[in-house]
Amino acid sequence: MKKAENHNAENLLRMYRQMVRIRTFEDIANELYLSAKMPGLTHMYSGQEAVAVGICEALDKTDHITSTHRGHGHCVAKGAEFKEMFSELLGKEEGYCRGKGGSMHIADQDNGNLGANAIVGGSAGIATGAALSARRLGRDSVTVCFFGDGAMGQGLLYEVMNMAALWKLPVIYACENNLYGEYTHMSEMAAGDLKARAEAFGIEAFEVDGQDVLAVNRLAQQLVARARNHEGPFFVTLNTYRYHGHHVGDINRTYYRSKEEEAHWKENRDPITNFGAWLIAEKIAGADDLTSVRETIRQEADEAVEHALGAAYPPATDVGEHVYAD
Amino acid sequence: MKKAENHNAENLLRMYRQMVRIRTFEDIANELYLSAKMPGLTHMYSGQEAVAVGICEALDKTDHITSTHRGHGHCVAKGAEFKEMFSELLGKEEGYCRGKGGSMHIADQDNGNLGANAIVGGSAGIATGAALSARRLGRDSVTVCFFGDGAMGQGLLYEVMNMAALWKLPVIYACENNLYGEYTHMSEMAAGDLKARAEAFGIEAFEVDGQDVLAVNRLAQQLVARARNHEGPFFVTLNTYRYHGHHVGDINRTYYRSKEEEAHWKENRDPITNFGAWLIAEKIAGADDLTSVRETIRQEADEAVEHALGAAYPPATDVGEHVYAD
Amino acid sequence: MREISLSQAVNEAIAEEMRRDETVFLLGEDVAEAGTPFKVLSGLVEEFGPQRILDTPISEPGFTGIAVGAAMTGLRPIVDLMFGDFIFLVMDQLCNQAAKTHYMSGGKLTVPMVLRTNLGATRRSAAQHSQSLHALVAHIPGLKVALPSSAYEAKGLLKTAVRDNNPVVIFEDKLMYQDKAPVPEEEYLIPFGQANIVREGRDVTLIGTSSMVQVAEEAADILAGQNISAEVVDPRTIVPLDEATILGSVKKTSRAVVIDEGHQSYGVTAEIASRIAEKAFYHLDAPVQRMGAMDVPIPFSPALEDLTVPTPQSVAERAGAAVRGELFHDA
Amino acid sequence: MREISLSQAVNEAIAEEMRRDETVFLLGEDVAEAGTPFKVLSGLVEEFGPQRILDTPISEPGFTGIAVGAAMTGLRPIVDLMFGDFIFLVMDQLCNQAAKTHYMSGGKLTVPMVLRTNLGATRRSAAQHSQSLHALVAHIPGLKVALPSSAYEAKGLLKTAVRDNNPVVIFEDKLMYQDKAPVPEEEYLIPFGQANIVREGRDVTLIGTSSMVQVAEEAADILAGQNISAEVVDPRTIVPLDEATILGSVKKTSRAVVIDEGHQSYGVTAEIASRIAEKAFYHLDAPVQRMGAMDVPIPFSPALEDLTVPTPQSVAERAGAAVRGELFHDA
Ligand SMILES: Cc1ncc(C[n+]2csc(CCOP(=O)(O)OP(=O)(O)O)c2C)c(N)n1
Ligand SMILES: Cc1ncc(C[n+]2csc(CCOP(=O)(O)OP(=O)(O)O)c2C)c(N)n1
Ligand SMILES: [Mg+2]
Ligand SMILES: [Mg+2]
Repeated sequence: MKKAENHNAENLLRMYRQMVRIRTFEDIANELYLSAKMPGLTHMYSGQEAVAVGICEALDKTDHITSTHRGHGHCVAKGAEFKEMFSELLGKEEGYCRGKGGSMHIADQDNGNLGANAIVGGSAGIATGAALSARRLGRDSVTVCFFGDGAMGQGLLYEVMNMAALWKLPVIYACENNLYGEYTHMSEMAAGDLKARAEAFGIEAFEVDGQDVLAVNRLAQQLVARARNHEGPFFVTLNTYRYHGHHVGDINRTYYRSKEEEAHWKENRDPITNFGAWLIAEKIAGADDLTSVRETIRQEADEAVEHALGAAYPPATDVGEHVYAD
Repeated sequence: MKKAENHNAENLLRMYRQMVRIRTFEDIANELYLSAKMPGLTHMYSGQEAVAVGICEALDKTDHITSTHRGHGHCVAKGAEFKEMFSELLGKEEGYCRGKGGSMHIADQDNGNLGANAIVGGSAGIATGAALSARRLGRDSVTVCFFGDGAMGQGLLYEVMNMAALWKLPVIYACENNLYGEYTHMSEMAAGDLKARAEAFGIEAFEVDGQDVLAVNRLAQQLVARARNHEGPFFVTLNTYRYHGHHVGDINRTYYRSKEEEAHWKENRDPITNFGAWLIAEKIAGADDLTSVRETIRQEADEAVEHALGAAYPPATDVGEHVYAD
Repeated sequence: MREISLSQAVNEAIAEEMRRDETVFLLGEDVAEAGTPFKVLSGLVEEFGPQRILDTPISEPGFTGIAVGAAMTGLRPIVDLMFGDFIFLVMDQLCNQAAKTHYMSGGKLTVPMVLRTNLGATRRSAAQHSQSLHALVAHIPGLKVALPSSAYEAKGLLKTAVRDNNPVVIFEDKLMYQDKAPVPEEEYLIPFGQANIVREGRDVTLIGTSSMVQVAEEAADILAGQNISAEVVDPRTIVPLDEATILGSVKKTSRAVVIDEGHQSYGVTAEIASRIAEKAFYHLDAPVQRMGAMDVPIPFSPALEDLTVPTPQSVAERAGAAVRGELFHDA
Repeated sequence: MREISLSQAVNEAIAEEMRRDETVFLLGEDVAEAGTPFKVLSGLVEEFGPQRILDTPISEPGFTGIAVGAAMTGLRPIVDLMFGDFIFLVMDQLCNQAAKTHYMSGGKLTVPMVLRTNLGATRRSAAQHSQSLHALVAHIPGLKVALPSSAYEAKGLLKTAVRDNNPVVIFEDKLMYQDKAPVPEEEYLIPFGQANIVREGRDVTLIGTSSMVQVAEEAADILAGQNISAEVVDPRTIVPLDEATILGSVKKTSRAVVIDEGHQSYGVTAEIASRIAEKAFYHLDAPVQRMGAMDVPIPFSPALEDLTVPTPQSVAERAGAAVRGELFHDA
């Protein structure tokens, strides 16, 4: 692992903390599902933390992101709080969307998160439009569009990449290649080369190890700066892996991927473990410091979920509210 | 110009004749419009004849094509008759589609033409599906999907090219780059490189002079043979030009393209003139022979349009027929 | 008779039709080894192989378009659209292409394809995975639309759909996949355009579609306890619509409630109610009642979602009011 | 008062709103130099520049999606969709994204965008360029739907649409672009959800939308010659729908004919007719009549196309029959 010039103890530790916050959030969300306390299903981000954190740590609060069905990680990384997130997952009024959106539509406008999306690839236009706003309104903000390898199947993406390239928009298309779309390996879903697809539209494209938060963050810093400087758009493939099933209910996975493969990623490629080891080796933190970071976060998360479990559902009158804005 | 090994006087003259038939058909269609005898509008293929003819002459009757809003050329080249075509353009019962389709939906199933399409890019799926049928039913037929440079803006195309590549389907995507989509130059509509877009999906791609019927036909013969041999799919950019406006009513065009540009193509790059000159130079035909080809075709066309003008409209009862097949 | 789940019924229908006709094949996302997220298709790829149970990329417009072309050239595709909400993505291929090809070609080309998808809320799946969008396709001439209300219906209607020479959209109720019903071992088909009188009654007709047939039946039970005899009619297909059976029932009972899980406004209840109000005008003792889903995006929160769809209680209440002559409106 | 064409009225509305509000911009195919194939936007790019009158590639889903994102982040896009038939291509972005964002976010995000498109047959443009598809979007909560019936209406409704904080779909009648009507020089807005009583009458209410308002007026002329006094009501917006004005009129006349150019089945006439039949039930002297376009893809041949849409004659006939009490149905 290699740090960037502007990396210091403070921002390095913040990256560690943010990755742990995501993992902790997901662990608890999974427990909520397994104990039948959560309505519906949800998609875990565990294993992919370095992607969301490496990128979002290169963004300002006023920069935008769009997210996916697997969106908790992006939401945390862009600055969201546990209490409002758990409340949303449980359909409570205190949630970021008053419980109306749930896991697949969680949005946090104040921190620039334009929302998760339950349509695969469905946010590609939204992200590109946000970049158009920035350009037209003379803001220097950048938008990152997160999506999975599976979303490369959606034609919409190519339409908007073409326009982003024609109009030189400050948008970064971040393709999280976790090797699978639901229960199918990406090699069965994508012909040719992912990066080349963006390049064919005149977009500069990159590939990076999505398990290495420093590598992701270094690249993100460069691209964000260049996008602010009107050199965008960009496309990045981030190679990563999801630890859980496609959703929390996807327990028996051996028919589409081996236990050995899963074990390999978890044991050798874990972004938090490896970054933690690096922090210790580089003497930026001691093992105890990191343990205490993890414990503090777990405690915060436990308190937040406790609160959310006890919080009120929205009142019945809410059902007809917010169909139309005033 | 350079002929292929299997080119002989007969098939060379047939190519000439087919190009003249298209041009003549379009000249008359334009006259019908200008004399207010044709309902609605239509899009002229004049100038692009070498594309349709060069490709369709490499196909068998049982091979399929899908066509576009600018579809008369493909229809003639794939074997259609003037009488049924003019009848269709005039909304008569004797038309290929009983007058229900008109210019933008003309189809000629018996000759393998699955139809023009008024949705730009709308036939990309249909062509790919026809290729899937061939593969699944063990037919060795090939499908050619004709579309314009403008259709490269439609995401559908990328979705189906990906599947065609994954499944190795016998389909050839033929992009007729006539430089404009309606009133906009393709450089304002397409970032990057057209050919590279297909290559990024793992599809072998080619570029050819669309004004040279021999070059088009040579390439088409190769690709059709290879597609029959399970080596497809393929993508071809054919550089060409449309002589008329986007449609017959598009008369004042100087705001989007210069008179000089139009004159250049018509005077120096005309596919029929140049091929005629080559036939004479190569002593395959005399100037008189070619004149007589043109006159005979004009006469046939005049008779056909006369017939169509006098033919009956479909009866009122037809309006409710064919909504559903039995 | 043996009982099987709606999921099994669909699976059997597809397997039987694929055995009968070599040209039938199925394509969609995660349909092969995974057998769809609802496990409806489990086992089919083992019998028919990956060429006939064809996994696609996540490209709904693309694979629907491919199905249209395949249908025009000799195959009979069944498109598996994982959620009914994704129908918005395929509308052009379905409505501009598949629906119109036969007509535009003057009857020369046909598009014998089936698009299988689903509908139904209260699964806590939020606004983009809970819609019941059958009204949209019912509005487009050239498409047929089937709405099975049980395992028995699902099997018979799907088999008919596969044999139809037109594009058929069939919406399964995703909350009913595990619900069992008696389904004969012997082959049967359910013809399109023939409504089913699920239960006879005298005082009021409850016309329910898909998921709402069960709701109507439970409402009828409640009403029976109030000495009100409700007839329950399931149209089975909304295109073609069996107007005669519906009108026959309403002319007998003089009152009607139409119940459907699509949004109420500009939805299915409007079509059926307005046909009744027009064509049984002189027989009606009370205004026809429409009960659709609320005109709101489906909310995630269970506390809100359950409020959006008709329930046996709300249907019984409305039907009871109609029978008791309590449905006056302002002058 | 000066008279201008519907095309000019739209042009003025956009220019005025763009002058008033820097955040308003327009995007679509061939909207700049070409000013659209209908020449509706001529001159705008000269005043506002190519950044605010933005030519796009032929990518309807893409540029509609971009508009949604732009609307969520501070701009007010007007999407120009060249033909109403292409709405099938943008349904996902319009109905799954734009329509639901405000609700799904619990009111945090708004999508103030306008999608301008058109409707109308009899232009000899065949099945994929002649549809009137407004019923589809009217079914989706979160969208508003406006149907201007003249140059005056087009200008006032479009200006209101641009200022609305929700996604609004506005359908212009493409056959009326050159039709002139009096339009004041001074600025005006037409509020949504307020129907217009175009002409007062006693015996029957003709509710017409968009292109059918003119047809209804001509039918009223014919009826006047038969001593039948018809009231003509133009709902102007079908979402929100001004039920009160419609019901008020029908309660006065006791008879109603609903006329709309969309396909009849599962279309707009069903919604309006069924609301009348339910909520003016005790006032009706005849069954509410629905007149939509035929349930067929629009044929190209002029000999067939003209048969598919309601005409002044056919409307007058149906309304006359209602007034004369000739609309009996079989027992
Ligand atoms: C348009 C659309 N098609 C299908 C689905 C069902 N679906 C949800 S997630 C998913 C897989 C997405 O794969 P990928 O983009 O790689 O994201 P990942 O789940 O791996 O994070 C699918 C097919 C959907 N939500 N939207
Ligand atoms: C989906 C769709 N969008 C827009 C149009 C309107 N339109 C018709 S032809 C055309 C230009 C097509 O350009 P190209 O594909 O290059 O074909 P060409 O006209 O040059 O032959 C456009 C925009 C359409 N018919 N369909
Ligand atoms: Mg993935
Ligand atoms: Mg072109």
